[in-house]
Amino acid sequence: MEVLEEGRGELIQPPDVEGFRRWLRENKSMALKDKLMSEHEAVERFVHDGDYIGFELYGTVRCPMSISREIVRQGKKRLRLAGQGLNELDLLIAAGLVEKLDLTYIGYEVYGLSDILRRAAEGGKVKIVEWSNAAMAWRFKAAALGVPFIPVRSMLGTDTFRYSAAKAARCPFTGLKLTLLPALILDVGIIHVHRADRYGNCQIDGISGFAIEMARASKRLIISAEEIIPTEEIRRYPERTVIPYFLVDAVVHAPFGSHPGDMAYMYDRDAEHLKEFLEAAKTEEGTRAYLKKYVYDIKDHQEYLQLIGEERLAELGRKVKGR
Amino acid sequence: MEVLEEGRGELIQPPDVEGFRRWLRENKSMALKDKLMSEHEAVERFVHDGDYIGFELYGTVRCPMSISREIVRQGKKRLRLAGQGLNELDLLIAAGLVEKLDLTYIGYEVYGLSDILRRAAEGGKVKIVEWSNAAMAWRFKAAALGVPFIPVRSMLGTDTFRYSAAKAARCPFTGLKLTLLPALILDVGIIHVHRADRYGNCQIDGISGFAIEMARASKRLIISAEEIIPTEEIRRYPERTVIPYFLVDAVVHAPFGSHPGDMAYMYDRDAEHLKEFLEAAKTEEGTRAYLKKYVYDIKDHQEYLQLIGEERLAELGRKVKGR
Amino acid sequence: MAERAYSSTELMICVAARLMEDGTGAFIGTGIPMLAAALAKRLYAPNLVPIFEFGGIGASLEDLPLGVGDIRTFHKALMAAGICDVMETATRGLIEYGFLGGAQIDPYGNLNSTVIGDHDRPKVRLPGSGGANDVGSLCWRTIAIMKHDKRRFVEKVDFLTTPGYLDGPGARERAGLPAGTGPYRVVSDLALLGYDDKTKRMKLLAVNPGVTVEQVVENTGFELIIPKKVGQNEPPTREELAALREEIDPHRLYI
Amino acid sequence: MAERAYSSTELMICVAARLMEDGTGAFIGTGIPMLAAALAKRLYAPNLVPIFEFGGIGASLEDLPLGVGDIRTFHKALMAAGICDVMETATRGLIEYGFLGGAQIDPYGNLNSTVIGDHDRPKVRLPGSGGANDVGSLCWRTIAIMKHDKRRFVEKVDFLTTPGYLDGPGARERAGLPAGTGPYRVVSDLALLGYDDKTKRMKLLAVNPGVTVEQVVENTGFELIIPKKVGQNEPPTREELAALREEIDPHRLYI
Repeated sequence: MEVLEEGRGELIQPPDVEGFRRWLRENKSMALKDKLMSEHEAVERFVHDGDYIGFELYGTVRCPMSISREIVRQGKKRLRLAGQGLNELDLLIAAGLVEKLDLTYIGYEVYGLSDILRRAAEGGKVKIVEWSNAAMAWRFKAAALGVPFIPVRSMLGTDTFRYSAAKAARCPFTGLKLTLLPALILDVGIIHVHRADRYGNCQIDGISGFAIEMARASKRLIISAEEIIPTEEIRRYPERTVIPYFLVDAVVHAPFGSHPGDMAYMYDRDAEHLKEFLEAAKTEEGTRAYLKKYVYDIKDHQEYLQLIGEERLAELGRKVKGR
Repeated sequence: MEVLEEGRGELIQPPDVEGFRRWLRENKSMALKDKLMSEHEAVERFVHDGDYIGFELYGTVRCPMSISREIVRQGKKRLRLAGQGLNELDLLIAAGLVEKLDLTYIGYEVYGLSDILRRAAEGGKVKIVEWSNAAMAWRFKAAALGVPFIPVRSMLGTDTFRYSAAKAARCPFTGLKLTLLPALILDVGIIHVHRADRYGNCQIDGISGFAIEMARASKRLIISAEEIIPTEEIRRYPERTVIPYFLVDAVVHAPFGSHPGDMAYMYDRDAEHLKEFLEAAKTEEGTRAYLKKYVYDIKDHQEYLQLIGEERLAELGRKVKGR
Repeated sequence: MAERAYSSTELMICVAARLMEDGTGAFIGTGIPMLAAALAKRLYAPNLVPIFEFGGIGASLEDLPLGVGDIRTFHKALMAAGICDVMETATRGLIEYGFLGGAQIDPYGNLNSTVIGDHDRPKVRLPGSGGANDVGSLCWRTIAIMKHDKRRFVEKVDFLTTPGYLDGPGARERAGLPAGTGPYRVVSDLALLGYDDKTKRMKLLAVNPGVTVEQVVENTGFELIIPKKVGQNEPPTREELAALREEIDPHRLYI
Repeated sequence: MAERAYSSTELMICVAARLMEDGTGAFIGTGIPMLAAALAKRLYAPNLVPIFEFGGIGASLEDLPLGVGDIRTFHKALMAAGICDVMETATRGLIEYGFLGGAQIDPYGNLNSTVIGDHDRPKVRLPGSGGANDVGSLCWRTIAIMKHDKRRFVEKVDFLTTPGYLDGPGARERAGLPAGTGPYRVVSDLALLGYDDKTKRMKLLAVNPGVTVEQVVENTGFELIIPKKVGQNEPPTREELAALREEIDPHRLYI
């Protein structure tokens, strides 16, 4: 396959689909095993120093924040991340745990830029390879397809391409020039869902973001769920299962697990808390104090929720519209 | 892109993604327009002689049989078909309307082979290009992705590859040899669903087969639905919309539209009718008589259902298990 | 005496069922594989998960499906997906077993279900690959279920629909197929067969009750590897027959 | 006098809203595009469909979203899909408009939202492409919304995050981007700009109320095409302002 162009960015995680096949065969089982465990156990067992990790969706929308905080608490080091995120990536970067990023976006939309990423990037503390949003999702899709690359029509002609690890080639059927995106196989994928059973069968309400693709692109997969439901409910609506149990290694019960982000039809984002975080993030001291208060001095998600306060959480629940 | 091998089969429908883009821009609208119409109008307006057509799922499972019969009735000619099918393809072949087939399978599973296809193929009356089941679905997926090909790991090393129009090339990231499948863009896609609104937003219960991919691979798209529901219901469960309205050209209300096939949670297949058909299909005379009785002498789907009989239909409804 | 009164279909189902490993997933095609999977789940591999190519995963199999997209392939299932998701799951190596059939099989386990004779003007047109090529390409181990005679066990298939070991050791990998995959067993009405590790050619493993090695050889159209020690398949047990006849296929759709 | 009392943000929203064609789909980003789409739907293009990159299609927009994955991007929507489906819909040419922003824009409408300075040791690190590169690659027509000054309207962007016309006529097609796509308008706080058909360079179309052509030129860091006839953008109408302030953003999240 003749390559016309290639990005100069590092291919942080090479698309070894044959290794992925072998790994899955050796480590996954189709047996229905109870995988319900604490966030502590899930992170201790399935996240390792040096891992390449992905989070879905992103740090104010259906994001596994409780698991993200636990990773910071356990101080997993030299991490490489799929950077389609906000708050969850910022916490890990702020804690000095991140070495490399395949980055598409880190910013707070209506609230502006991310000072934590900005400081780290400007100080040369994290190595960054550029991609577009869709490119990252399609890289997961290629991994889900079990093939080493996927052709797409984004990124061509730009520095986003030149600073990525994509290649460009000509289509042998049409002569069109296409971007070839390398599959992105995660060491660990972490996804927060509305409902899961103890085995890991998952349902999501509203947009699915890139959960479907990322779940299938992960060697190990940690699910946190607002609600643990009986398997009979899963069997009753099998078309609602977006992630099947055999992809999942750990199921963590995490009500308000996306806080300070939102969860469709359940609770709204905590704008006050986000503003508090962004204010703190302006300085290194502020960031350290935020991490101490909301991550290090807290034992687990349960304690975190107590700190936020029942009244506040109930209010977030009232603020969201139902179906 | 260096091609290592290529199938000798004809590329019946070339993957012109640029033409597809232009066509969709000119012919589709995001406006909510009422598309409810009779099967007669839908077929008359959106199916033309010489078209390349795809049906989903396959002729005993959630298949648009009422629309298939209408195509036979209107005698659309020189058709080229995506052949993942059974009964619907057989009717069209038997009526002498089919010129070429991208074929993966045509047979009746537990009931054995298809005599109609067999006669046509052995008599050289239809031209057949070979593919695997997944390959056909992935070809739709490539079209849905809007790219001219998709790399996969099926078909390598076989005559299925050699008699297809696929190519093989080496992955520029890993050196793996891969099959490149050309995108399959349909002139017309025809899909039967459980529920749709008047604009064409569709819900499917149970397996989705290849509906999601095929809907997105179609220039024109005819939907038949067991039930027409208000748009408020669609808006209430937006994650249940598997085909959005703007892909759809016609919505046809067709209760028991999959008969003699089944519809999950609604009615079972009509085994007696299928046996009657297969018995008839053994000879050309039998086939002609079957077509006369169930297609040509019938005005529309309503009349077809009357011929099958209310009692029989109700019985099929009783035979199926609920959730 | 009840043990002797069984059909060759019942025996094939039992032999296939006994091959299944617990905690794995198996692609199930119409017919014997459905019954073998249901039987294995009941007696030998409770955590075997039936996977149907059009999207059904982990169905209860309370009622036997009549086809691979049938309502029963996803009734009370753990997931009702689509064909792409299932086949991509196989591409990623998550599906251990696949059952296959065909009109012809060769010494390397290559299968033909497309045509007898020339492709463009065939003597007999068969249904085509369906999902067979994908199953044969992507699963770790495939099990073929065949009637055993010289017309079916042939030196060279008329059309290579579904890949076995192609033309021998290393050929699958050279063709680009996933490493370490390939034919595992053949369950016929005469015997259970496997493949020689070195040559990848078909090898007799065990004969069915009442069948001699000579009979197997006579009914095979190519040179079969006959090891010094050939096993003997056990007839269906009372338990197997009871499960099959009373629970799995009480209406005798298949048996 | 009420007509004069409006902010430059309100004016930009109105100018953008008036550009929308009915019956089309538009990629909506956070901020002004959300308000422009909501306003267009109310007054000019009732069948404009807001599309959010993480999956929301056809939301009611009763409440303004705060981000592109926000609950409000799919509340009472016609479909809640995922990012791949949405971006593939754009690849197939079904999404007409895309709104874009950035820290820098050049004469060909190329945008930078990645870094100021060197990529590996930047002076300022910006958020990155996000969906901007995809929107700029795949939509038929993109509309950039920018504050107008010389630091932002530059001869050459420090980093080409999102493709405009790249380096001129035919460059997009040579690069492999879909034919016939590209930048359409720039809505700034000073003017409305478009592109010259032949050269694909930015061209002044209309100035905002109270703004002179000279002011626009002074605040642009590259040579702008000034046609003989430059239009005048109408100020927000009473109707527009009422809709914006009372219905669309009553809590003044953005305006």
